[in-house]
Amino acid sequence: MSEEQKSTKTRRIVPIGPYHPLQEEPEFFKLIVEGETVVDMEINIGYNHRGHEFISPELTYDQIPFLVERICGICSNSHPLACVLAIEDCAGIEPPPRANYIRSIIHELERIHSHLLWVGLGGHFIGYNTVWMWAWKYREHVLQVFEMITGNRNHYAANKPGGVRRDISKEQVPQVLAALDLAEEKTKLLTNAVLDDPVILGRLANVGILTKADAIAYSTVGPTSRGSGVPWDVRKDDPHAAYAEVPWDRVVFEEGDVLAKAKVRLLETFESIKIVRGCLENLPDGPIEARIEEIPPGEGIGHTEAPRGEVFHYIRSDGSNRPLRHKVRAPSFMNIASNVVAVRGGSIADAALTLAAVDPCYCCTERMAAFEDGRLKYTWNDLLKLSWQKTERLREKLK
Amino acid sequence: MSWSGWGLAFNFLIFPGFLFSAVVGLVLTWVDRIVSARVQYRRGPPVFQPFADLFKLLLKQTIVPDGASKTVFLLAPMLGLAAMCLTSGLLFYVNFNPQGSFVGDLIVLVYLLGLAPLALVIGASASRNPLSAVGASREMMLYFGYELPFLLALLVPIIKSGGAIRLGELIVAQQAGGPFLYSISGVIAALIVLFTTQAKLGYVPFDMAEAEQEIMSGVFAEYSGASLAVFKLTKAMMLFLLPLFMITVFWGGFGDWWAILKFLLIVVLVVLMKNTNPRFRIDQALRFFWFILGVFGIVAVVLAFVRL
Amino acid sequence: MSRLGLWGLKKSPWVYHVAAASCNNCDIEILELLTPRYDVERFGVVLVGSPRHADALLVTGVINRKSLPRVMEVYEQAAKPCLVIGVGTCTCSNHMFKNSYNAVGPYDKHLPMHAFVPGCPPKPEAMILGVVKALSKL
Amino acid sequence: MREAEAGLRELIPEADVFEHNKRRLYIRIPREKITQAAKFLHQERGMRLSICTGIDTREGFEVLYHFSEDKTGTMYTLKVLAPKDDPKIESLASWFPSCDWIEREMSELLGIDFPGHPNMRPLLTSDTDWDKGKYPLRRDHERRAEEHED
Repeated sequence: MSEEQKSTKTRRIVPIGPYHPLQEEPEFFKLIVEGETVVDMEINIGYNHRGHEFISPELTYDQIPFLVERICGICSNSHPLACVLAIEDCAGIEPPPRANYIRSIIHELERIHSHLLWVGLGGHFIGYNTVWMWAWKYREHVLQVFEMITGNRNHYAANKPGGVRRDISKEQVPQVLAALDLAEEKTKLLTNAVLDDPVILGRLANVGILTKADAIAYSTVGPTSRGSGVPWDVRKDDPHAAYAEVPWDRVVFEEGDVLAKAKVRLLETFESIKIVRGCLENLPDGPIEARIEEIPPGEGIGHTEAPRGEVFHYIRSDGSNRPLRHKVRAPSFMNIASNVVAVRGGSIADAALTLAAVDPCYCCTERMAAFEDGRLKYTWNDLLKLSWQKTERLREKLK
Repeated sequence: MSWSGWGLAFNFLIFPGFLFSAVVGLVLTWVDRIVSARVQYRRGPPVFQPFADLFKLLLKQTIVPDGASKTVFLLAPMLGLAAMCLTSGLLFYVNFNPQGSFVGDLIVLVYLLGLAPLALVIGASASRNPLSAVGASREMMLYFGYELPFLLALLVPIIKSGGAIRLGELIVAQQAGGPFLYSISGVIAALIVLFTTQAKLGYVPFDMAEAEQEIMSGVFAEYSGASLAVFKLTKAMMLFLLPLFMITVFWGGFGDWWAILKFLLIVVLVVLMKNTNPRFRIDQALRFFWFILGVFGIVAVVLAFVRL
Repeated sequence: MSRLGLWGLKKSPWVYHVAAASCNNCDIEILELLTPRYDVERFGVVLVGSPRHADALLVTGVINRKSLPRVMEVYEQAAKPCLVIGVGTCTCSNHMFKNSYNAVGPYDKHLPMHAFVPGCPPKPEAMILGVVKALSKL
Repeated sequence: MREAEAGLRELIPEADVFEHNKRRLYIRIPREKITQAAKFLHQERGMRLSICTGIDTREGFEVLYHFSEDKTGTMYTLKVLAPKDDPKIESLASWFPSCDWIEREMSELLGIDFPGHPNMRPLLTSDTDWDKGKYPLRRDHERRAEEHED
């Protein structure tokens, strides 16, 4: 069968998305395949375009961190951090040291949770649901730390121009450390389990290779480029927050395949744990925010290393309390484009894995309201009738 | 039991055919889910869960996608189900009545077990969905992959029983001389059949035909409502029948109560294998079946000839 | 007979997850529901890979011009009856994107919604409550 | 003075360098020189393109090419101005794939034309009922904020 398909060379299009279980977000990849081999790919994005850069100039500098936080729910500290760094760069102020340390702590905790999340999803993508469940179980420890120190499991709202919004109290420090110990132990277990499994290695090694030259040409960032031997890491290159003051190392692998990216992420988790420990141990006393009187006309650039790579924010100010222009660049914008070269020549199964390997992030409280209140009960037939009616109307609309 | 008239209808539809194997199969899918859940630190669903799934699916709307050929699309699931009912009837009949089996029923059984993946391929191809087409081609390739070692492994009991292709004779031979499993060739052959069972069931690591994350449930992508329910039921029955087949051929049939324990052991083994492996790529799976299991199959056959 | 189906639907709602211009957070929290801490498989909830198998669509995010036709297509493809549950504040009110040129929500303008779960993101417990409340109306 | 800065000054004498602080450099260059400057920064100095920003200003459309020199952690920003009546800037995408998407995005959201782009389709808004000829990031785009009461 496979020989026959190869000989006829019929090209088919296999769509991945816009709604596809591979991705949590809508995105459309058109794989052009011969048999099972992918020969080319088209990427169609924009299902997630919400117009942040359009809304941002309508908001004040104090409001913008909340907006950019909602670019992405996984790296929901990276965008506000880069944004406030840009604002501080524009205004020329330095946050107090304690604020810097707290920023680093939250940023690295986020990296731990994000990398564990990716490992879990990576397991899910290759059909290994046990890895998914285990990784996410251990990730819960980090989310609980977040809930304790910032008040929310996601969307921490930690940063503000000039400092941070919430302090970490003395009582919380040992609790965070305890959670970290637990997370480290379990992550070690997971790392060994994942990297020693021959079948996993068989699936990941030599798959979706992104060469160093391509990584540079496409300007990929973060683990995607560090897995291809390009050592760019904004935390080391352009140190901000407290990254210059605690010891940690870059993680770089040369192979460029999916396995290298997975290794980068798993080992970075331990580096992050190291950073958080270092920061908590040396946490300086003092205020947590610097007062900003005004933002002078000018421009500012802030960038930071999100779990997926460099987040870049550019602010142009005209001296008022709203920016004139606010440019946001999420890491996946660069990384996803590089998929086109990485998937060529692989099979469909590999393509799915390769697309997932860059940890794509395309976008980069509790009350309950029942839709119609009262004691209205639907019967099975009512439900069917209602659904069918609505479907008919939709069909009319779609035509 | 008899092979005629109402008795035959009863055998086919109620016991041990459709109804009985369906109920047991559904309970087994619950076992599958609860064991998976426990491996993953979860609680898992209640025992009635598969039945709730089934009733819901049966009563939901069944959509025939635009451009699909309606008859083939809707009849394909029935083909697999009918094959499984027959398999069930045949297996139970020969186990309780070893003298009554007919010549070549082993071969009939092999083909009946092959009908279920064939039904999937037919149905998926009829649905005109590109992802289903990929799933169908994978299922077909996988079928060609595992059928070779499967047949080689089945040669082992045939050789050991002195050339019998009647299931009844195999059972009688095992009752007389001990199960075929308790020998080197038997163990190798049984392991091959275990892997094949995994592939026939479409469980990880051989679930590439319905890879949810790659090709959106692949072969099942366009099925909904009752026809999906029939497919799920077929899979559930296979989860019941394939270990049963294995016991019949290798582990002395199920004449005694130990069979239940053996049976559960095989099911749990299959489920554990499912939960501790990632999915193979289709070419890796083919290589595994042909070049590793195929070689082992030949070794087992040779060993069986020298009575090891 | 239909009561049996209704019982089945209540006991085994298979969900399909539709993200339309969301920030990923609700989506991740939906997946979180399946993992050991919350484990909604206890209640028979399973995440399925094809909209044809879905009994409930969990929609997240502000809907935008490009994703709107796709979301409606997904709803049309789903086998009926199919509940639609909006997760997150974005689905109820467009959240902070109401001034955007690309947001065309909220969802109830376009789809028959059965429940909304507000929150940014709602806690997993709230999502479970949302699905339960939507089902209890059946 | 930084090596890259000196090289750039030598290559483009009319470059106007503004040092915001020691890690942020803004260099205004004429529109025609962008390919030359970008090639120098990327191919000779090994810099990575972070992103391009398009801004609608009073003088015209300003496009900023943010290059990051990761060895020193310095951001070099090339500034190019295109007048409003002729919003055209030479495309870099043919030799520099990083520019592909961002140029497409700028052309659809800001209406700047990039002649020489190999694949100038809309990036975010293809196959939608997008209002052609309306560019949301221009200053004259209508804002919905006034329609609503906050």
